[in-house]
Amino acid sequence: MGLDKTGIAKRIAQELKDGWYVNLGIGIPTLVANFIPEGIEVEFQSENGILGMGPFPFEGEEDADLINAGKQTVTLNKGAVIFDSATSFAMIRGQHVQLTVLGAMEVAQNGDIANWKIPGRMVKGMGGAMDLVASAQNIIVAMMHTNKKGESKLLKQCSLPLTGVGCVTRVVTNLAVLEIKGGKFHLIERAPGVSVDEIIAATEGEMIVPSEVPEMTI
Amino acid sequence: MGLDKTGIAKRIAQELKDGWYVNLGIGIPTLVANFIPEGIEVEFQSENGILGMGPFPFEGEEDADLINAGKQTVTLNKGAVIFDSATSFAMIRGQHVQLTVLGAMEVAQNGDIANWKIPGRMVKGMGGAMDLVASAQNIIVAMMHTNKKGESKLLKQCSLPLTGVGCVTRVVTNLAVLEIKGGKFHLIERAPGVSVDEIIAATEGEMIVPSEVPEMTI
Amino acid sequence: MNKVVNNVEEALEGIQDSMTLMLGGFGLCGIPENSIAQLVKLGIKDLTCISNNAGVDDFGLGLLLQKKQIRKMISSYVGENDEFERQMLSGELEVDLIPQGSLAERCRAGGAGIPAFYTPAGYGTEVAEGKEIKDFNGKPHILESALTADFAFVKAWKGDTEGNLIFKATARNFNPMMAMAGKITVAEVEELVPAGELDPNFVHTPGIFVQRIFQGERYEKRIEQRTVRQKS
Amino acid sequence: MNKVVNNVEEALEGIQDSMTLMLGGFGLCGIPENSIAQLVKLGIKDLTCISNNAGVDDFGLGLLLQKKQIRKMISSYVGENDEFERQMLSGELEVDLIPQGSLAERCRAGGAGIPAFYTPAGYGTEVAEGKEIKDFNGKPHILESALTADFAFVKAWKGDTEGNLIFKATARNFNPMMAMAGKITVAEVEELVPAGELDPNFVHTPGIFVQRIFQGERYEKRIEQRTVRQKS
Repeated sequence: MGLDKTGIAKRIAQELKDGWYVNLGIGIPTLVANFIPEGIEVEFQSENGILGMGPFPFEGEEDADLINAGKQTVTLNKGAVIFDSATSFAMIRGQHVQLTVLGAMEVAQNGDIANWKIPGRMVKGMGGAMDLVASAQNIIVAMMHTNKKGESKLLKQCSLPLTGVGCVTRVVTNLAVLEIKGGKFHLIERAPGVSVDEIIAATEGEMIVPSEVPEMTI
Repeated sequence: MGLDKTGIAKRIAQELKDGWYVNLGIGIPTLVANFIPEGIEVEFQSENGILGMGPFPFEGEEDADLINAGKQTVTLNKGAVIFDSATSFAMIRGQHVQLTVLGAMEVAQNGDIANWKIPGRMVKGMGGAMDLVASAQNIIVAMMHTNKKGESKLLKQCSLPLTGVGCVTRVVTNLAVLEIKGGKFHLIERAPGVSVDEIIAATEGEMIVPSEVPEMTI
Repeated sequence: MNKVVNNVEEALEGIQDSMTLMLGGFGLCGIPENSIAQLVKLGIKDLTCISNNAGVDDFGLGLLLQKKQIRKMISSYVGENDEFERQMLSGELEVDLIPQGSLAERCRAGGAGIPAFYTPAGYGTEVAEGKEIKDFNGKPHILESALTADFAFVKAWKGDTEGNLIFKATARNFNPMMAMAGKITVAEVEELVPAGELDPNFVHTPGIFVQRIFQGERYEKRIEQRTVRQKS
Repeated sequence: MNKVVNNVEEALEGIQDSMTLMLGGFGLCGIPENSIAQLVKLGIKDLTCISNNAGVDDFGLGLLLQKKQIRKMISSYVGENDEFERQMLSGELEVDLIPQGSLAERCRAGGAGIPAFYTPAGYGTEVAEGKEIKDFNGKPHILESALTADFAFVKAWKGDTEGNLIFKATARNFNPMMAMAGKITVAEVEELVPAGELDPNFVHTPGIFVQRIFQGERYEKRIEQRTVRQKS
């Protein structure tokens, strides 16, 4: 129902602004790089030490010494720069990166996010996610609106251990675009073919629904 | 009476140990670099961003972009390296520099040092001195035993505003070498031709004097 | 100031059970392969290892995990490793997970003589438990402490006899900070050059942070996620 | 991400009276000569200037002091400047003296989102007055806060259109940290090159820290202490 992962990435790409430095998390966020709007220049930061990350290398040109934060082989764009991990997080913590896009298991109506740990399951670690969400001014979460059991991932309150508090500014799901402010979700747009009622049914947290909810243009 | 400035520098040079990184302050300490004992390798750190600082350049080869912490034109030795001020003081604060040699206006028997400010007079600032004395494991003060009025500079307690507390490990003056431990000066050596009584007369702070005080060999 | 040792055996002299080690690298990129191999060979155990990741089952720190040499891992992300998961869930292995930026900064702080600093990362999460909280500009921050190690193992592209290092591309990652924070820092390099060959303006890690340096015998440089595109 | 402005006038657009500025340089080495000249020309006043030194009477920040444009200096060492001394002793000029290492680290912290950190420097001196004290490993440390600025002016050797910078020799000094800590960081360079000309491995200041860049018209690079030796 609604958008697929690529659709979510395309919609998030519309949020990019000219001149922004952007950090894309693993999964759906990574796809955003493929849909930068015409006439806009953004640069991608990879927290293992790249600014100006380029596309995957051509076959046979992979360099084991040049990977992104997802451990994938990548390339550098013209004007790119390499730095160490302390400098990388100085950029992030110092709010020099204008936008962070990342996935989540749960988002609460106050902007809390949970995306690193499920009690009783193997914990892989938070990586750079806690630094990113604690620091960025704009944090967009890219995720499916509901989990595999059909339960809402947009909640009154997160049930899982938190990654960050009150930090998420927008959520783009397969069903909708939502803004978070004043402790509530605000429905901004609905995915093509998805009704407001379907979004309401899939959202556990409090959500302000305007009388007119435009459909996304992807 | 006793040693001249060059003599003090020569005596301090005997304290150098192979493999040490050393920071030399302005004045007498700078002269120490000219008297490195044979068979010993040390490297000089200049806190404006040099490790492996070399001698002054030949006339006509000065480079305005290559100066030391005293703002003098210098050169680089083979294997030298340049870094920024934060990295420079990371080295100092992190105790990677084994020895600091600096001048002082007063030293107290507990190791306190005053060398940056005289109330009522123009204050030029502490520069890197407070970082250096707060961090280094070995701090040797190079100074005259008495001031221009003939008053002792080795005191029970400093009268001037402090640069650091309980940090000085050795003092080399025109008259003597003294160690500081247990809250007292300990007379280690006397300058050639200087009597123990002369040193006692010129020292206001408590000083332990052994029965036999060897004369320095310069 | 010659820091060169003849081989990896000399480089690891003095290392003992129960020590705390730092190991550079991000994933399998820029890891000290030769030092890790020697740690396995020496069989020292009860180690506390500070490393952003924990390798994969059969490479990197995974090799030490297979031999049960590690008692505790301090990392930001430890996926991609079945043996790690088994030891962690069984309680054989203690794990301290730290936000990646805090890990990097804590290593730098350890090397820079800064015993603690405030960061917003982890506030309101279990990472903040037991830590001091303080507001700055209306935003809560947590006090994080410095990390140091008995031995730090870093891997560089080139190094000179003075211990000056340069890294290649993203193989830099945690190596420069860990070099700062080791009581004894061992640098292994792909190419060891005489002092004076590296441009003093473009050294990443000044030799003062390195106590021992050697040229590694062999670098496998395994790629974890080989992603490519086709020439159109 | 093109950061190039056409000239120093454009580079300083938006600057106003009473702002806090950072200026790179150590002594007269690596100072933003063109930006300082423009500050004098604009005649803005009541400035708070964060700079390790205060120039000499007729060069560097001394030029702003002559015109009485500075209300407060935050520095580690302010010797070699008669007009500075006169204004300071008469009370016209407020002066905040900071240990050099703390100054460098406070600028870095400002750029790195670290609001405060502990350092041993200045403990037991007047620098510690009014600051929090805490013992770490039995040694007292003082809590120092981050510094930031409305504008940071830095001077580099080469820079590219993306704002990436490299510095020459000891003209690096405070420039990289101040570049990080400016809300608007203006970089003036001796040579401006197209993106892609600088080796990505050897950039000192990543362009993300720089908002505006231009090639300076003229560099005097005055030497404060010309010390030489004779060829024997």
